[in-house]
Amino acid sequence: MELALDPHAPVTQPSQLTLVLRYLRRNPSLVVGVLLLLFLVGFGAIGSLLIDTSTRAYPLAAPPVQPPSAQYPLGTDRDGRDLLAVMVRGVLLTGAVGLMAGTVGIVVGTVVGFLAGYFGGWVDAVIRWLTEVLMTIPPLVLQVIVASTIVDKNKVTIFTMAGVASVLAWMGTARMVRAQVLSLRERAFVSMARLSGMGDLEIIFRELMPNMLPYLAASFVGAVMGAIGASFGLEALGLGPVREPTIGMTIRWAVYHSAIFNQWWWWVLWPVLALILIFASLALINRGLDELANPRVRRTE
Amino acid sequence: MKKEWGGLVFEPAPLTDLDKRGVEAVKPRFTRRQLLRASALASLGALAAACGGGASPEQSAQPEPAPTEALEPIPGVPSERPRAPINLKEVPRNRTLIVNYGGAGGQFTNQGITNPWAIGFNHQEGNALLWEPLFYYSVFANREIPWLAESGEYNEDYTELTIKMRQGAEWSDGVPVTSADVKYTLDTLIENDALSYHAQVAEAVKEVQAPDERTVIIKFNKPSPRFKFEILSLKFDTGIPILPKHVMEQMYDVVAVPGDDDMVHSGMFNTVQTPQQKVFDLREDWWGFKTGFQKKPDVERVLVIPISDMTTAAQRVVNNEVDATIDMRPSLIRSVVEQNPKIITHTGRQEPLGYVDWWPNSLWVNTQLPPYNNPDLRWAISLAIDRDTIDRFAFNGVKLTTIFPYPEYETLKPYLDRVRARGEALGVGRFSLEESAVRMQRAGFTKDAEGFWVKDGQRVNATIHGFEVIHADIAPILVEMLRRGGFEASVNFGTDAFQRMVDGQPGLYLYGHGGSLIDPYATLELYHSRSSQPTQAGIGGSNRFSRYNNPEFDRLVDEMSVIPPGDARLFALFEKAMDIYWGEMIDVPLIQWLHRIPYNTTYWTNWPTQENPYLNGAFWHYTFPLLVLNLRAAA
Amino acid sequence: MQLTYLIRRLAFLVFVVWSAITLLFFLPRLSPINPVRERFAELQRSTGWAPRDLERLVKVYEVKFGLNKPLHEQYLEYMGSLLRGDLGYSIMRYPRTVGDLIAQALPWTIGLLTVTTLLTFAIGTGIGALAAWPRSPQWVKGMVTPLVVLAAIPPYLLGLLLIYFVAFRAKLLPMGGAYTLGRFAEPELSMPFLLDVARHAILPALSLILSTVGFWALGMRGMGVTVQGEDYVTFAEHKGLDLSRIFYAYYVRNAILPQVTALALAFGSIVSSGILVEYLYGFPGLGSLLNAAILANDFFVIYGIGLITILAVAVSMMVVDLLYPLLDPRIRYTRA
Amino acid sequence: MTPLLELRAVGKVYTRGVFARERVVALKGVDLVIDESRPRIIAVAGESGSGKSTLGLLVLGFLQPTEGAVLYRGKRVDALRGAEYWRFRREVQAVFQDPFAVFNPFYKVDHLLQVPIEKFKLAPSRQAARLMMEDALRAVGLRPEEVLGRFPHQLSGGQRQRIAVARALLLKPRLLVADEPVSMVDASLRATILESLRHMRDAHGVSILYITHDLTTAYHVADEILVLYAGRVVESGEVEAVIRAPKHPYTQLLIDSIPWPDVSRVWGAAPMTKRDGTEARANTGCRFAPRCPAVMPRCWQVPPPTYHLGLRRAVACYLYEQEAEKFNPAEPQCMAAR
Repeated sequence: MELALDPHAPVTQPSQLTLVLRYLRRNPSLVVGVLLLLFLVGFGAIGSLLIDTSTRAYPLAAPPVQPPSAQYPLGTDRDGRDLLAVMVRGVLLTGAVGLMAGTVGIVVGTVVGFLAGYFGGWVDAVIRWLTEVLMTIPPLVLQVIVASTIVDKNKVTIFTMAGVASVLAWMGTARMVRAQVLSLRERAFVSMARLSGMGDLEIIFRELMPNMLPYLAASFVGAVMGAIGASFGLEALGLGPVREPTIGMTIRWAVYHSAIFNQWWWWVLWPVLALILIFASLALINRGLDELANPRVRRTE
Repeated sequence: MKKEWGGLVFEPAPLTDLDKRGVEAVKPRFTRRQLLRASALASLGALAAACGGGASPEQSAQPEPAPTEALEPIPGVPSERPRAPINLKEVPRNRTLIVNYGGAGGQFTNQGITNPWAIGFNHQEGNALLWEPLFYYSVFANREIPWLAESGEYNEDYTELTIKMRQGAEWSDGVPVTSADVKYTLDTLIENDALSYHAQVAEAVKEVQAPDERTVIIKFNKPSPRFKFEILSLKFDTGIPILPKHVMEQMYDVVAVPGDDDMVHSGMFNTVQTPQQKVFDLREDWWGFKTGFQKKPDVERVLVIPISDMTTAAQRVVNNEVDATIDMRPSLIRSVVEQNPKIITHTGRQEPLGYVDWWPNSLWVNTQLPPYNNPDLRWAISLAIDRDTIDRFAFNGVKLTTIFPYPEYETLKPYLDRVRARGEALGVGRFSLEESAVRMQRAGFTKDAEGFWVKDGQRVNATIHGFEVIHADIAPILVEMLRRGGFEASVNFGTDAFQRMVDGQPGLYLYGHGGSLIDPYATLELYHSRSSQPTQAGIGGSNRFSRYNNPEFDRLVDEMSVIPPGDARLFALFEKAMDIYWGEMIDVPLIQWLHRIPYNTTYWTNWPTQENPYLNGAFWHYTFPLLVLNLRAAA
Repeated sequence: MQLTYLIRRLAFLVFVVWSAITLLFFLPRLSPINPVRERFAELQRSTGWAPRDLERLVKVYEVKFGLNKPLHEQYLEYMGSLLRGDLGYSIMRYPRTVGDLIAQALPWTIGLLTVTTLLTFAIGTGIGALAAWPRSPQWVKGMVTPLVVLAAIPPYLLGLLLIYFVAFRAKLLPMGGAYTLGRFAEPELSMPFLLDVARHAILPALSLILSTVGFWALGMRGMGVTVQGEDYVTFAEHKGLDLSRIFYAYYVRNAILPQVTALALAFGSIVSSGILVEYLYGFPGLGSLLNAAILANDFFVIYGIGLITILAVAVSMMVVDLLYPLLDPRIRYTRA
Repeated sequence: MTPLLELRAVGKVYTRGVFARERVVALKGVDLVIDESRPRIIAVAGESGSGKSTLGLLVLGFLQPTEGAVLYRGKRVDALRGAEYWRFRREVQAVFQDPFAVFNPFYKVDHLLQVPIEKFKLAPSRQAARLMMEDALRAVGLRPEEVLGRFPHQLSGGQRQRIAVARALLLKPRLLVADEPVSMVDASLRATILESLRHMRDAHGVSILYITHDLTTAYHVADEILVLYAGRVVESGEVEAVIRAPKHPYTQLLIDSIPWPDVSRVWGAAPMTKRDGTEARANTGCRFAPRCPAVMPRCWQVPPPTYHLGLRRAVACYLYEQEAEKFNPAEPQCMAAR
């Protein structure tokens, strides 16, 4: 696909890099979002190198409930975890859960939605029936039962967490993609593409998909957030990887030990800050992608 | 009635199997309130539905005479009639005791289940105020308090118990409480296997006689020196209340009736219950006041409100919205005390801010399941646990770890002191990774590359099953300690944790002992082989996760069962039993359980404390009426 | 044409509802948790004591609830009783009936969650549409990001913070519950009571709104952006139509389609979406009832509440399907 | 010799619904032969709902007939595989009505031209492709540097439609389906576009199926015409003949309503009954009967067959039963419609 450049640019075009940079200057959301994300990844990666998170992020590594100090820059929690190490590991783990589940959700949802919307007929009927049936069942019932029956309690990892969280992540996307495709596929450019020799899959990916990008981006952000939220819910129910210092577990422990009421502010602040940064970066990237993906928006700016 | 509501009835058909039970199949007539409530669902007006009122008993203690309807009136149980709106009388705050306890997710779902024989019944959320036993027992005062009974005497060989009933006791409908009611209660427990005390009573009791209105004679199958205490006395959460024969006999199935707000009872309160609150108002006409048995308390109303979240409960008590609430985590109770000078605990405003409950926790295992069937492995786990660190991290430095499966009560102290030194000599409670390693090697384990013990290519599955609400304090710390000792530990706080314990699946079970109070027998009985079902077959009873099977141990327990508490012969038997318990490390004793209950003295004083230990302070126990009678309104 | 479509859609609805109920019937049976034993477990956990002959008692009650029969028989019996309008007993709270429990909780959930869902939808969609509109001031366009960030904070924690600062420290609003306890014997239709309920509902509603409004805004902005620059919008502008008219009739109406779908789903999920908040604030709704039922695997309560949510989602999705052509004429029931 | 494309008694019935089926007859018994050796422009005229767009979609292979067959070089279109399929795909092209909708808003207009070049491997290199595109654009009177690299919304409707025509040119098709190509274009550009269609026929030998509701442009551009009414061909023939001397009452009505630049003519002299959409289903006979000024009782019972009035003239109306008997060629060689 061509990433649109300035339509009124002279025929002699500047280098690709210059153009990208020039574009980025006009899209601060994307830049800030990506920078934030890079910061988080860097925090996790560099932190993992500098700190032995395999011991310091777990109980009994430090004295209990220490406010931030030179030795423990972010303080410690009641079980003696070093919160700096917890945040380093937690950002990575939580990000991984969100990305995995979000990716599975968006990919499955998009594929299913496209199939239903594009081919219609019995494919659509079956998929609609399936999604509609699954959507009507309270998600918590599904998740708890999946988590408590299928998942081996002794080996609850972030992967199984992501798996459980993605069980339902695809359906919303599927339904909305279907609705969009129903509307898009009536457009003449689909006929034109077929006349140009495109196959069904190619039409889906090259013609329809790009038009869905802003939505898919938003949906992906939603799916990642939803997955993080779902994992938080499972963690709250004791169905998560209880030992792992994910952000959700950290908040869970803080809530359990009434950290707010006990005024152990550092125990609440850091994980919340981490979540906010994660979500903010996703939201900003999402907004940036809107502009990148939709030439009409660019025209107006 | 049903027609009025457009025929939309959500009343379930009576369970068919009930009819087979030989209980006379009378038409269900006790659905008045639930029927109305359910019909509200059908009638649309969303919010209005719940607010629309309906039929309800008046607050007056004396039930109106049943109006003549098509249905044959049942004595003591008012038939269906339109519910008048309930008007609570005005009771000032300083005459109202508000406690925050129970519920599920911030609401009661068992409101209106006031029949103690329904499995949905919960005495903890105030219903203990409705029902009365023959005897109460206060562990801190170490005192039996005769209630509906005046006295209860065993014969010499503990095969017969003669009970004299108190004169003047009455049910709330004015019918006297007599020996017939006691006989009915016990007989029903023997006959009806859907009742939770059925097995114990049926096993012990041969016959119940009521020769006159005030005398009950219970004849036992074998010497039962603990029957009066364990079954007939209400203390903590155990024992049975006496139920009204003339009412219960009318029921088509004594477990299938909720009871509702107007169930005939003998206690000194009446109740009105909704999912949001259970209101208990003092009965002016309670028999105890009329007979001069008790003086009227200052408390005129008890309000029980459900707990949503621990922190919110703490904030409510700090803000003087409630007077007492559930027991708390160590750090939380300290914050609560610090934030409101009017709040005290059992130990005043000093650590440990609570008292020892009867529920010491162990790490249990299924002793029939390899590799846990090897005592060396159980010992190795015990040796890998640093109990001082637990005290420091989990309990603010208060020593709560223990080597006993017993609460350290005054009643039990003589026994425990007798064996304490033996336990310590054996190394119970010691922390030594070296000794732990020796034990593991002896059991045939080697360490793998990651430092975990392995045998036949299998690591030890040391998943700790527990309950987040009560064990999240200690479980994460234990996991870390066990991992350092080479056990691949993790936590399962999942919804299936209890089921896994019951099924005897691999792993460690963090759980308490609901055992002894006045002598060591009851706890030891938990390890008797009669409750040692093989894995997967379920457990024979409560807290019997060990499935321990040792004929020698059984002999000791059997011998103790016929010796009355306090008898000197118990000491020697206890020593032998503890040698086996510790030697085999049947379970790994861990911590004493503390009740850290905040008492707010803004409105109410004379709470039970260390200085004034007339009762254990858990208001959710059966002894709640004793607490209510003792509380004094603050000046 | 419309009528046959309606009939066919209704047939589909019945089919979906039946499928979902069937699935829901068998799902909890996959779990190893036995609700009868769980009731005694609850008793044990809270009291430290339980019947000595637990397994026998479990068997007795399994027979009572018919849980000892083959699963397919149980299924047929349950479907039969559903058709008679009988939702059965709660296992955990026997002899309380499912219909009774739901009847008490439903109005609260409908009251709180319907209002907040609509409010959230209106606010979020409005902000999202404004954020996508080229003529909006910059600060409006930037509003979505902080709202999404707010959604990052788990609702449970957000609720705790609100309770701590607003209710506990500032004492502005009650800490929880649905009405002032001890003041009313039971819910009643009176002004003081309704006002009291409203006062108690502010914090829960706020928690719900704050934690989800960002998603609505995000979704709406995403779609609004795609409408931007469509010829009909440009045309409308050039026609000199009133700006607000353009905004509503052209902008919002064309971008709102997926939002409406989402709203339908949100309505269906009001029971489960409110669980944590209802729980936290001790709000006596279906959410906390469902939560407790799931944890204890109380089959019949799960089924009963499930039935309500299934009907709610299925019906609202049907309504959306029926409304679609009104919102987007490009979609027809038939394609020629 | 096998014709390029042939429709044999093609009918199309739309059904919908899984349970309750509802049928809409869009086309019925349409015959059509397009001969490669004599490229002509054939207009398909009719009011909306007459089935003319369905006809176009059938020819393009987007729809499959429910009756009869669409043959491409003697083979059923839906059975084409491999090289034959690709040949069909390239040789049968289209220009659509809406000059905006054919562009994917996500891409620059180049996309519309690049894709077919890429898919049909028309150019060996990117430069060659570029040159090809530029040539095609120039051929429809556009300046490549003005349009290439632009997004569709940055161009006028006329420019966009000419790009669509350029695309068709690029592919060197044998048959072009032009579905109302000028109805959404400025009047000033119509001539240019129609001219480029004619140019395709003359210079490149492309047959064109010109679908329109507008008899005027049909008259100007087409060689032959088929008039469709409610899914049936009611009249066909050389355009000159049909327009000058319409036979079928419906055609007569249509032509009567054309605003000819002739002051002596009175518009709408013939009475025309309002169509309400139900009458077509109500009778089993001629679909036009309810509106026909010359309706006879038999019209209501059995639909009239197609009567051949000349070598290239056919009409489906009982009025011409006798006239048709006079004409009985040994071999009816009606070019397009039989």
